Amino acid sequence: MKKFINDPADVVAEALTGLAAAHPELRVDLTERFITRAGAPRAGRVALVSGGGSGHEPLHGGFVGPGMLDAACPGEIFTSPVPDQIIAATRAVDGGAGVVHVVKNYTGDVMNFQLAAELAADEGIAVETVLVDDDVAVRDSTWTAGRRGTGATLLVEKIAGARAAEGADLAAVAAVGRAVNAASASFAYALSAGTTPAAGRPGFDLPDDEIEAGVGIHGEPGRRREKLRPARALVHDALDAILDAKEFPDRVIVLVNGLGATPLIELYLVYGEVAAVLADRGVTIARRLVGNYVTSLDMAGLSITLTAVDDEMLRLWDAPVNTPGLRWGA
Amino acid sequence: MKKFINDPADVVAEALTGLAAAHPELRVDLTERFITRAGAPRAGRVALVSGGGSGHEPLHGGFVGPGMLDAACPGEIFTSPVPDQIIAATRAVDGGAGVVHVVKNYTGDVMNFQLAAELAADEGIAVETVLVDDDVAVRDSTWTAGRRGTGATLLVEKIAGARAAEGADLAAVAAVGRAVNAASASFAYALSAGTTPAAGRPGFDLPDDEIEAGVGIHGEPGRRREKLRPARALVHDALDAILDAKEFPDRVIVLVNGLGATPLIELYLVYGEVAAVLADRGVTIARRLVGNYVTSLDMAGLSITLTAVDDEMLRLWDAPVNTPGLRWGA
Amino acid sequence: MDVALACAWLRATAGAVTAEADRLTRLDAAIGDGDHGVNLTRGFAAVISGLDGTPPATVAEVLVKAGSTLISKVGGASGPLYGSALRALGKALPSGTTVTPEELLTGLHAGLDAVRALGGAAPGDKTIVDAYAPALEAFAAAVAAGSGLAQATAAAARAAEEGAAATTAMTARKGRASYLGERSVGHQDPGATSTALIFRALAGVAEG
Amino acid sequence: MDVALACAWLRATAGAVTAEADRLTRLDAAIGDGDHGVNLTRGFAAVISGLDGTPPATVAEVLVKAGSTLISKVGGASGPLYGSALRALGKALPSGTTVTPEELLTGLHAGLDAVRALGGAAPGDKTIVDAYAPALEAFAAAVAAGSGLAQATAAAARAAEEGAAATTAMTARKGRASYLGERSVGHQDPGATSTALIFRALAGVAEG
Ligand SMILES: Nc1ncnc2c1ncn2[C@@H]1O[C@H](COP(=O)(O)OP(=O)(O)O)[C@@H](O)[C@H]1O
Ligand SMILES: Nc1ncnc2c1ncn2[C@@H]1O[C@H](COP(=O)(O)OP(=O)(O)O)[C@@H](O)[C@H]1O
Ligand SMILES: [Mg+2]
Ligand SMILES: [Mg+2]
Ligand SMILES: [Mg+2]
Ligand SMILES: [Mg+2]
Repeated sequence: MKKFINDPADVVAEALTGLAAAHPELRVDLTERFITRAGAPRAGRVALVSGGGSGHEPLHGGFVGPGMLDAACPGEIFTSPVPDQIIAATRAVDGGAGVVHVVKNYTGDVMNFQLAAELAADEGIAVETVLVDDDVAVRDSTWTAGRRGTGATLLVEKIAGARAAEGADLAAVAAVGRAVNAASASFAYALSAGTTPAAGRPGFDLPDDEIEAGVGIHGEPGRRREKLRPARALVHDALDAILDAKEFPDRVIVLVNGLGATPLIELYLVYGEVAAVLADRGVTIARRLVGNYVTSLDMAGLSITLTAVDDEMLRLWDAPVNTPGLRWGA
Repeated sequence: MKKFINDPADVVAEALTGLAAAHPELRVDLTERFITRAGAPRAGRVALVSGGGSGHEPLHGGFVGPGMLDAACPGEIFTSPVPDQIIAATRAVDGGAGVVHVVKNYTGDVMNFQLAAELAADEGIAVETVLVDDDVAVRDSTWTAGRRGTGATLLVEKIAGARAAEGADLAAVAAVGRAVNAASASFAYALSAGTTPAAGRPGFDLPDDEIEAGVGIHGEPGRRREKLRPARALVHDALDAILDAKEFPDRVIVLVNGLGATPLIELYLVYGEVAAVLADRGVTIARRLVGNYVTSLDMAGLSITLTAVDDEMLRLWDAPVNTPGLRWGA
Repeated sequence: MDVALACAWLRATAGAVTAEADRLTRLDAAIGDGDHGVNLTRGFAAVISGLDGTPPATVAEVLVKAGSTLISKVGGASGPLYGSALRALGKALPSGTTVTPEELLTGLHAGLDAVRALGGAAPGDKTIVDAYAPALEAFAAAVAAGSGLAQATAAAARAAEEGAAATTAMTARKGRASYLGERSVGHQDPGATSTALIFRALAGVAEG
Repeated sequence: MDVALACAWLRATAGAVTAEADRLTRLDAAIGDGDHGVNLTRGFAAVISGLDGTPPATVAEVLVKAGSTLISKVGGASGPLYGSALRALGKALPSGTTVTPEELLTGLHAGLDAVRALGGAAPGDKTIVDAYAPALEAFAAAVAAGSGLAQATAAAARAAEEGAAATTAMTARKGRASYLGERSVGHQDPGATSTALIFRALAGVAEG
């Protein structure tokens, strides 16, 4: 394993130190391990808190700021945060109007946020949880942990964050977050695995000519291993999976998201293929985002997310956002 | 080689198609291969044109937009653009006040831009060339091609772009660009090589425990190969090289730049080390940027750039910029 | 079981998960995300460093504190599950410096209930439950037959190990491995494996 | 040399750089950026597809057009250098359908001057010049000794190959390899190597 780190055990703490130094507009609590924007809490405003394992940067810490999250709780790498962090962050940003927890649907994340929400309730803080489960590579079923939360997390955080910024109440902010999730579907491919500092070797091995179709952002195996094919064919299959899983009746926002080690030039090439297929299928792209947003350390791979949007969601998407990882109109 | 591409020969063309689809605010000439902002040329304003081999995205195409470049000319991967592209872009954005060419100091780039500048002169377009040569890993000498242009290119394009936006004349825009370059020094490390689609295999091989110190952004070998050491030690050495090469009398802008496959969490960790060392050395960090800006395909590595700035440069750095790859205040 | 034995159990568990961290992580990499060994090593290290000050006065307190520490330090799925289990176990015990095998049985019951309440897993879902439930059954049978702590915990450990081994053939229906569906078959569950380590650690210290 | 021979030379060069692309790229990867083979393959493919329409009427036009195509299609260092060389070579020739060895010598001189003017490299800098200059010298000597085209180009090709081989011992002082300083020693220069291929292609077609 070759990484720009010191002791593998200190990676998250030291990266937070760097984040704090790099972003004076954020407050990083290095002891309790959470990130808030300067000026928190905002009295009378609903606050958005998210979090999850580290290694997916800029998610979530890079999305803290006006128009998006109030706080983020980074866990160890690929490990959900603990309830202590989440409750501390929730307390720090609660402005009296309640707090929305945006939680990716992984057993660990769900349980830790649930324990924190119970603690918050004990303290009289109203918490609504928005569960993100957009990854259609996993067949949804009552017999499993359900679909994983991946790329749609960015859209939920952006759009719910904009709704909170304009003063909506707790129920309304949570509702739009849930609506965005319900309107989203994602599918990912890995060409090679990422390496966690603690493990010191890639999370999985793939032969030189094989890829993992439907991979998860922690390197969870996907639907199947298959031979590498041209980008055009892969995009076709991913969009088939996405369009089979959900209706996209009207306009969509498209996210072509790099998982870490995939050059931007490939992401743009893939976006070109996505745009061509969607034009064929009569799906109108209202907005799009191409880049590294919900990553998986140094995994070579990408995910495609489609979110069906109405005028209201589009308006909220276009609203100003000013965070390290996403910024416009501000 | 595993990449999200179709035919390796079509990568640049297809990525440009995707870029055009993804950014309606840009105009991409797919035949002549250049990218301009919508609304070019801007009458009476100095225009900024840059370009170079592809594979360094978002540089340069991602820096086209208000406050930064007017046009970018992407060459084949790691190969400078040809004079035809450069002159076509120069023509397309010349608003009568002249054009600044921002050229990274590589023999190929220099010669192709020079031939284009000669053609422009023939057509009566005034061109000033700003050469970027910030990489202190290469010992500067009249006996070599000189230092390579790397991370400082972003700072030159941002600051000269802001100067052009406020209506400065050709000489003034070129002068501030040259001043930024003169005030900049960079040093890079590679943990592993990137793979060009055409070559199909990594540009160099490194043993599992070795790194290339002073690597170039095309995988050019650096000062030496050495054993991997903790990030803290590497940062110390890089800053020694930078501070030895140039004076940084006052405040600096720091760029910690990922070369492609290095996770953001490592870049933040490294920024934390940079901030600690500079605090020790009495160098004040006025602004900083941490992320993937001047990349080398899927190379695992990073570069550190310091630019000594005065009030004027800081003001220009802070001025609004609205491009796919860099955006604030807009 | 007295306070010293409870502490010894936690120390032995810390030793076992640290020694086996690599195996646990490897099992987790195959059908999950490859952090189970690191998670438990970090968690139990915090648990035993919590014992280093003045140790709690009762067995119940030792275990509740250990559970709280796991919840605070581990994260992931295993942190809340093992943490809640130890907390529930401790809370179900009478306050006192020693605990009978019957009382421990009640506590272990409460621990399993906590895991099932929080995680919703049933036997056969390829989780911690598939080692814990048979261990509990064996422990109960041994206690009912009048065995002492050493014998009962040895029976529990054997049953947990068999239960963990049996997960290899199962299709995961909870946790990260459930994403794999049929592809999870053929791999032993990391959580069931660590549960077996925990029961084996208990048997080890109970034996003397 | 007539128009057909000039065209044959370019086709033979295209064939040679395509066949040797991998070697050129490998040499470039060692001390540069690993694109030299791809660059020349792309460039000369464009040159010969430019010949596919109505071929130019004079040797000069053939070579000027080929040079312009290289400049338009290659990029990098080698595109402008080889492109300028061929343009200068063509421009120095008399307009006509054939060219004498003496006239070709003048043209080759102009080509080398163009390379040196644009790139600023001197002999010994580990560049194209280190194959081109000895080739030109050998060609001049042969012509002075009254040799025909076949003999003179054969001598030039041999000298270019020796010149290319001699770059292995040199320290690069121009182009991307110069960044390596002393570390460039021990590697043959890709540009000098492709120059040798170009002269060998000329000798091949001149031989008949
Ligand atoms: N719902 C559940 N109920 C019981 N045990 C579970 C459940 N979900 C996961 N587990 C157990 O947790 C183990 C994984 O723990 P760990 O790797 O530490 O957490 P994570 O999956 O969050 O990375 C699995 O092997 C499984 O035994
Ligand atoms: N200044 C120069 N003068 C002559 N030849 C040069 C000069 N700079 C580079 N070269 C030649 O160009 C070759 C590299 O060409 P190529 O790989 O196509 O371009 P690039 O270096 O831009 O990738 C070198 O091997 C060298 O022979
Ligand atoms: Mg985990
Ligand atoms: Mg090149
Ligand atoms: Mg795990
Ligand atoms: Mg090259």
